[in-house]
Amino acid sequence: MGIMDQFLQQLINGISLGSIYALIALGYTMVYGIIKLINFAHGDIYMVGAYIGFFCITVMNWPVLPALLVSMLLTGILGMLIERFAYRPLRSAPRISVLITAIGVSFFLEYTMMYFVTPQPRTFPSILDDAAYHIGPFVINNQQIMIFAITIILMAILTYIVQYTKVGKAMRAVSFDNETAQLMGINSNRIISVTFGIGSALAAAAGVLVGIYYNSIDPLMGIMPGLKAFVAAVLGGIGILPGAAAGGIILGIIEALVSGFISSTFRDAAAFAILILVLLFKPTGLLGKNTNEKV
Amino acid sequence: MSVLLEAKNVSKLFGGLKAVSNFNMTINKGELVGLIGPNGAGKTTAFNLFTGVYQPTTGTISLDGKSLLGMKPSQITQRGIARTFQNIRLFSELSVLDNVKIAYHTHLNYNLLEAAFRVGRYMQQERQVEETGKELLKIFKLDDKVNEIAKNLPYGAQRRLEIARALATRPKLLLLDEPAAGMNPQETKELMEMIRWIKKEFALSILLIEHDMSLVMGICERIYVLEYGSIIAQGVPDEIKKDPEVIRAYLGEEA
Amino acid sequence: MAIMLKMDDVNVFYGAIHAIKGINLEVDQGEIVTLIGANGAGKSTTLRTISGLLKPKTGTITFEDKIISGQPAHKIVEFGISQVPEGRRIFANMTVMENLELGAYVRTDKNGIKEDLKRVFKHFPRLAERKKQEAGTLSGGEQQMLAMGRALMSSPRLLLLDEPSMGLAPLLIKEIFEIIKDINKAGTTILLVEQNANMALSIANRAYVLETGKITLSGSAKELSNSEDVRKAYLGG
Amino acid sequence: GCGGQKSASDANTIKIGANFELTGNAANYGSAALDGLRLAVKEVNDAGGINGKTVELEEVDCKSEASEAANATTKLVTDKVSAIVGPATTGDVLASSPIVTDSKVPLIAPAATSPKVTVDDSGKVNPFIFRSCFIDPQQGDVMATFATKTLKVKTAAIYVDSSTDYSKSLGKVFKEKFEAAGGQVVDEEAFVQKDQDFKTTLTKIKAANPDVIFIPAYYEEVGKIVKQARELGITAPLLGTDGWDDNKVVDIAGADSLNNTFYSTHYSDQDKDVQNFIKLFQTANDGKSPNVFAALGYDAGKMLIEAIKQANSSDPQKIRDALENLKDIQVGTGTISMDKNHNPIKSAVIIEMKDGSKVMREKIAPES
Amino acid sequence: MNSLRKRDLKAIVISLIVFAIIQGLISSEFLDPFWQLNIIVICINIIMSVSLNLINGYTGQFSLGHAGFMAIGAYTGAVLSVNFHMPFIIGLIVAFAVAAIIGCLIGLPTMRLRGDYLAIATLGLGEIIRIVIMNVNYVGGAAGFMGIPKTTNFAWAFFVMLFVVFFIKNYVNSSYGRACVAIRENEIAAEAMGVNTTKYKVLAFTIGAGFAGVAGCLFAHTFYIIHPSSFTFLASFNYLIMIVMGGMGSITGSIAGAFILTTISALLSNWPELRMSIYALLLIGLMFYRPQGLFGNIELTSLPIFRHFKGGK
Ligand SMILES: Nc1ncnc2c1ncn2[C@@H]1O[C@H](COP(=O)(O)OP(=O)(O)OP(=O)(O)O)[C@@H](O)[C@H]1O
Ligand SMILES: Nc1ncnc2c1ncn2[C@@H]1O[C@H](COP(=O)(O)OP(=O)(O)OP(=O)(O)O)[C@@H](O)[C@H]1O
Ligand SMILES: CC(C)C[C@H](N)C(=O)O
Ligand SMILES: [Mg+2]
Ligand SMILES: [Mg+2]
Repeated sequence: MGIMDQFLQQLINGISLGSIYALIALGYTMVYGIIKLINFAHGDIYMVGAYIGFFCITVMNWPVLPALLVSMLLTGILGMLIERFAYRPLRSAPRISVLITAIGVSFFLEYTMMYFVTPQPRTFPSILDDAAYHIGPFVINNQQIMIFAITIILMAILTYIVQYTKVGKAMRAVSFDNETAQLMGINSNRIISVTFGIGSALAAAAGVLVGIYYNSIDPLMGIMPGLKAFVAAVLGGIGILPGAAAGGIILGIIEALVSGFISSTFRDAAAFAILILVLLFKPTGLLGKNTNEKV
Repeated sequence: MSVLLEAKNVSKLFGGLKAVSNFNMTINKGELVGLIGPNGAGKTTAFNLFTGVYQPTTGTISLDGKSLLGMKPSQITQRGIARTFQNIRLFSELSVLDNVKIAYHTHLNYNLLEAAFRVGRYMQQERQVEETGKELLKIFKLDDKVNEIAKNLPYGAQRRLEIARALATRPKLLLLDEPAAGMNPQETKELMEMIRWIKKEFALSILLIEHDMSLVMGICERIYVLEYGSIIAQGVPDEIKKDPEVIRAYLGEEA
Repeated sequence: MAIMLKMDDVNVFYGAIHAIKGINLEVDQGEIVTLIGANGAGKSTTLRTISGLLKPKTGTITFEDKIISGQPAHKIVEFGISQVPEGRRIFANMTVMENLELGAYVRTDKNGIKEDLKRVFKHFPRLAERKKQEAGTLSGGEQQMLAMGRALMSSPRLLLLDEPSMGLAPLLIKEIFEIIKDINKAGTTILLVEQNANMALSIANRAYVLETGKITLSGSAKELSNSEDVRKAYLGG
Repeated sequence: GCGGQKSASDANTIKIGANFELTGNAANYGSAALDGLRLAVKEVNDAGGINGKTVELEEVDCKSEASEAANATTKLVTDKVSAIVGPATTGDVLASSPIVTDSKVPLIAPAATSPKVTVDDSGKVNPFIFRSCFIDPQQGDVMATFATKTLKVKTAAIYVDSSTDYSKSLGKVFKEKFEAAGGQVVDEEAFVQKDQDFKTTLTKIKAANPDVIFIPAYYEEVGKIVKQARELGITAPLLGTDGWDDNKVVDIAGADSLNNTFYSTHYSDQDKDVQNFIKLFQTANDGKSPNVFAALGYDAGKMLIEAIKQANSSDPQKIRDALENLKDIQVGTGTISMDKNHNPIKSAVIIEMKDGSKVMREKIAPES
Repeated sequence: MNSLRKRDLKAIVISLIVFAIIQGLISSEFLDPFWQLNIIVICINIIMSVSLNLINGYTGQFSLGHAGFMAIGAYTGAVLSVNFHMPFIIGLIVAFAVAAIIGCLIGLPTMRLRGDYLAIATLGLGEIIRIVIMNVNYVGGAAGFMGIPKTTNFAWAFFVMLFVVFFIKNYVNSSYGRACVAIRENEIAAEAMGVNTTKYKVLAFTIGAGFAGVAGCLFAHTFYIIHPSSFTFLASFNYLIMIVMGGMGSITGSIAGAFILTTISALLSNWPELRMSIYALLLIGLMFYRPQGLFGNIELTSLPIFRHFKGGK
């Protein structure tokens, strides 16, 4: 493999990794957009999604698609419940306390899950035949294609919802100014709830896909991807949907190239370094608008 | 009369928008000058240029003959310009006294170790700040509220505190951005008296932005009128009131 | 004339702060009623309570014979009350058109919405010119017009206006007050809160004076503008 | 908790600490070794104990983390155990070692293979640390020799887990031996525990086109690496070490991917020396078969019991002295003696994976 | 004004009494080693939370990378004792200096960022520090640094903590501290008052980082071993939780937060499987009960009962 071939192969690797970050980041960004909460529990919601998918596939013996949908549905409901019981009571509290609550929820999901399923990693069965397509010197397998495709589809649906539907406009209104949105007759609690539901369902999709792709899941699996997804969201400009998707993919590619051409042990450091560099030059992320406070 | 502040050919662009263009203004020592104009004319932007919040795209600004270009707001404050804000910006969780104490910041010079171990100049300077601060608050009838949290003050008192705080930096020039906004006519009248008195008592120059014509016409010695970033008129209140351009752009008929 | 809105011994608290202390207030169908008072008297609080953004601790608010106190804000819009909040609070990152559409959020009658959009553009021709512009880039006066237009899009029977003249240049203030009169003439009842008491009294039918959370005076706008106390305290003369 | 002065070994019992990875990354090793140790203790207690005293195990979990291992060891010495068995992995043992050294309690590491465990960098033998397994230079050598002599390869890539001393030191040994035997190391890469994605690095390794890839690591990562390597179309033989010897590897990687992989380990279950132990273990565990680490745990238990018997005391210092002088004792994997570096002399085997099952390729006796 | 110093003096006397009592409990073995260790950990956590509070609570700069500076101090201290055989006190001082210098270098560019962007940037920097350490074989890399002498005892931990608390307390009650608080309250107005906001933000960040380094050095000499995984962003969260729990902008709050959370954690170790779940529920519960933290931004010592202690106003 020449350096160019290697580069392209790493690009393929990076895009599939990045698609997963993007899926998680979409939910992160939605939730952040609407209540300005860095929902640190989002990575753990992704983990729960993976376990639900695992249960459907191994215990119920369902095929992938129904397992994916059921996991998205149940995890979406879980997200709404978390919002209802953990975050809503703190709506008027200082933001930092909500953040701490989110950390609390994160611990709770991780360790309660651990209590029930043990901390040991579970092995996802190989359900898709992992047929690999050799195109010249490159290899792409089914799972990579599927992850990428699902990410793009979900992302398109989401953009449509937010930009063009009534619910989407309501989301943007609540996100900009919750109180005034209520004055428009928008039931902002319901909108926030829906947002959590959608965001969590996306995370669940990512969870199931990761389970299939890496075929191993464990109760702490959400911590790092959750953080990376958050980084991706900020990189793209937090609160902006295409930003999250772009941020995720870019992050995946950076990681792949750094491990491919420098060293994988510096992969995460490079991801953070790029983030910081971007922020120093563009303090609100790649697609973010510079909203300097007007004096 | 000697010139205190001088702005020459100042322009400020935001992207494609020319918020201030070819702006010229002089303020003499001891003068009280008004700056009026339609919404979005660039009045607040002019203040921001004078105080270093923005840097002019072109042109020069000088205080006492020395250029202010390239300076940070904190440095300009040290040079002698203080301001209030269109939307009140108090240190809202702090006590009234602490708000004022912070304004003495540039006049304290004990070092970090003296502070950490409470030795040397620390004790004496802290005592002095406390006393001067309380005196100043007394002047603004806030002495009964020194320990109150700023955000709990009534709106009018907040405006007064903001002015007191600006004065505590010991400025030569005070910039007031819509001090009467949100006040009813009676409150505005009282404010007018206070501004007059401050100018005399502290022997400083004042530049103020205001939409309330009773205040502007009542106390300003000279007035500049801005529209779309450019000065369309300047003069004493009586001239301005009658200026057809000003009536068209800002005051409206039967002003 | 029929009583449209009635506040009955309403008390509102911010935590421990007793902001509204037993207010009784009425607005009749078709009127312009204005609420004047010093800074912090509780004018905005009163409007926010009517809109459901705040819950009264005790007391009831009735609108067209229905008790609305205790209902969430989004429900109250459906009843036919719309508020133009203090400081405009338009959705700055959306276009003028999107702002107006959000105003009609609770409605489903497509034709009615179209009608009202026309009506808004008639009151505010400048908004029609700028449909596609991002609202945050409008001038102060235009933003105020948008906020009012947006409130009208829900086709309210009662419009609450909180300091529509704040921060506006004298020319614009005149314009805005003209429009308020027009809107009222077209059939919308108005409860107006203003610092600019002279102007407010000049267009209102009746007025209430609010002092530190209590109503201290009420009467026809004419009476109040002639009252010595009111002139001293609020009108600057 | 507060006032945790639990009774030390008293007149009727001898308390032994069992500090193992029961959760975390290396949990399978730790739990297996503990099963083996329990069996040894049960045996001696069923036989009436040691000189009438029953052996009591105090079990703690070191969570596969060095700092937790240190905490757990501190707890055991605070509770005044006579000796400690475990943890299983090198890193966790190294973290425990200053504590037992300070409090003068002997520790037997059943499976920690790094030489550093018993002998420090300056060549000094740690008086309180012993082990019941072979050491890494031996298995590194075995695999390098296997690669050059048996597989007859010329080039290799080395892919280590830089978060374990075990993996790092094996990588080093293999490189030395492989190069000494005329091979060439064309790429050296590292990962850290809990990584999920290895494809990027494997792509890089693939580009270097080595004849074999040496991956000294623990089961969780081994499984993922093997799987992802095969997905990328890497067909070269993959070589490993005793960390591979867990069924989880098969679960994760799948039997197909594991074809054409070879690793060194402590014994093969086809080996006749261990048949006796296997039966014992199966009887005690409802027919469940042991793995090598259970055997090593059992061996450690046997060694300790023998030492206590010889010392005829529950005094840590005396047990230590006895451990140092163990000779020709019968344990689960054969007969062993302690050498001057506190290492027993044991042979190694090479296993080839064929469609998910283990096939013994070679058994290499230690050169002594 | 002399009453200010008198107050300090009284506080020091009280602290000495507290020290004597706890030291007595330790010497008499009334406290078992588990709790002895936890008391040291409490002191270390107090240093961490009070120093983080200077950055987050007083200056209002949302930092999530505090554990990174702790790591720098820990590794600096460990290298000095293990490889250079330096006395402990030198280790503490150098740990402070190195962490502070790195804090300053990091602070200069990043303090331009605001709010959540700053939070993620500092989190990232903390992780970068950790990952760099993981790749330095000289200090054991990802496998950890072992064989550090256990020098930290209760006396060291307590007196270093006392020093840090007094330093920061006096700092925030000076014009330096007022500048910080002004920045937190309104950065634009602070600039307008002549406060060089960049300078004070970086200064607070530097001092906070330096003391985190000191805490790290104490930490390294408590457990024989340090490991990059002890300094992840989750550790930074932990310190953040402490200051939020105690009340941002209250030193006594930070002390209480560190004390309470460390103690709860220790007590819960009796239920290892459910420990973190219970901890999480307690956390959420406390936030519901007091979203502004136990003390808000009020100092315990300014409550009426304590007034006469301090010699009145
Ligand atoms: N930071 C900024 N970025 C972009 N545009 C700006 C910025 N600050 C001001 N502007 C624009 O510059 C123009 C002048 O604004 P400025 O605030 O100076 O008006 P003003 O005269 O003070 O108006 P008002 O009386 O309403 O306060 C406006 O069009 C405003 O939108
Ligand atoms: N969110 C809040 N929390 C606590 N107190 C509040 C809050 N909002 C308003 N208040 C207090 O309630 C009282 C009434 O405030 P309100 O905003 O209703 O006054 P207003 O009459 O509208 O004044 P203005 O002319 O300044 O708009 C004031 O004392 C104010 O300080
Ligand atoms: C359990 C074994 C795989 C442990 C390994 N031999 C080590 O030294 O770390
Ligand atoms: Mg302005
Ligand atoms: Mg109001």
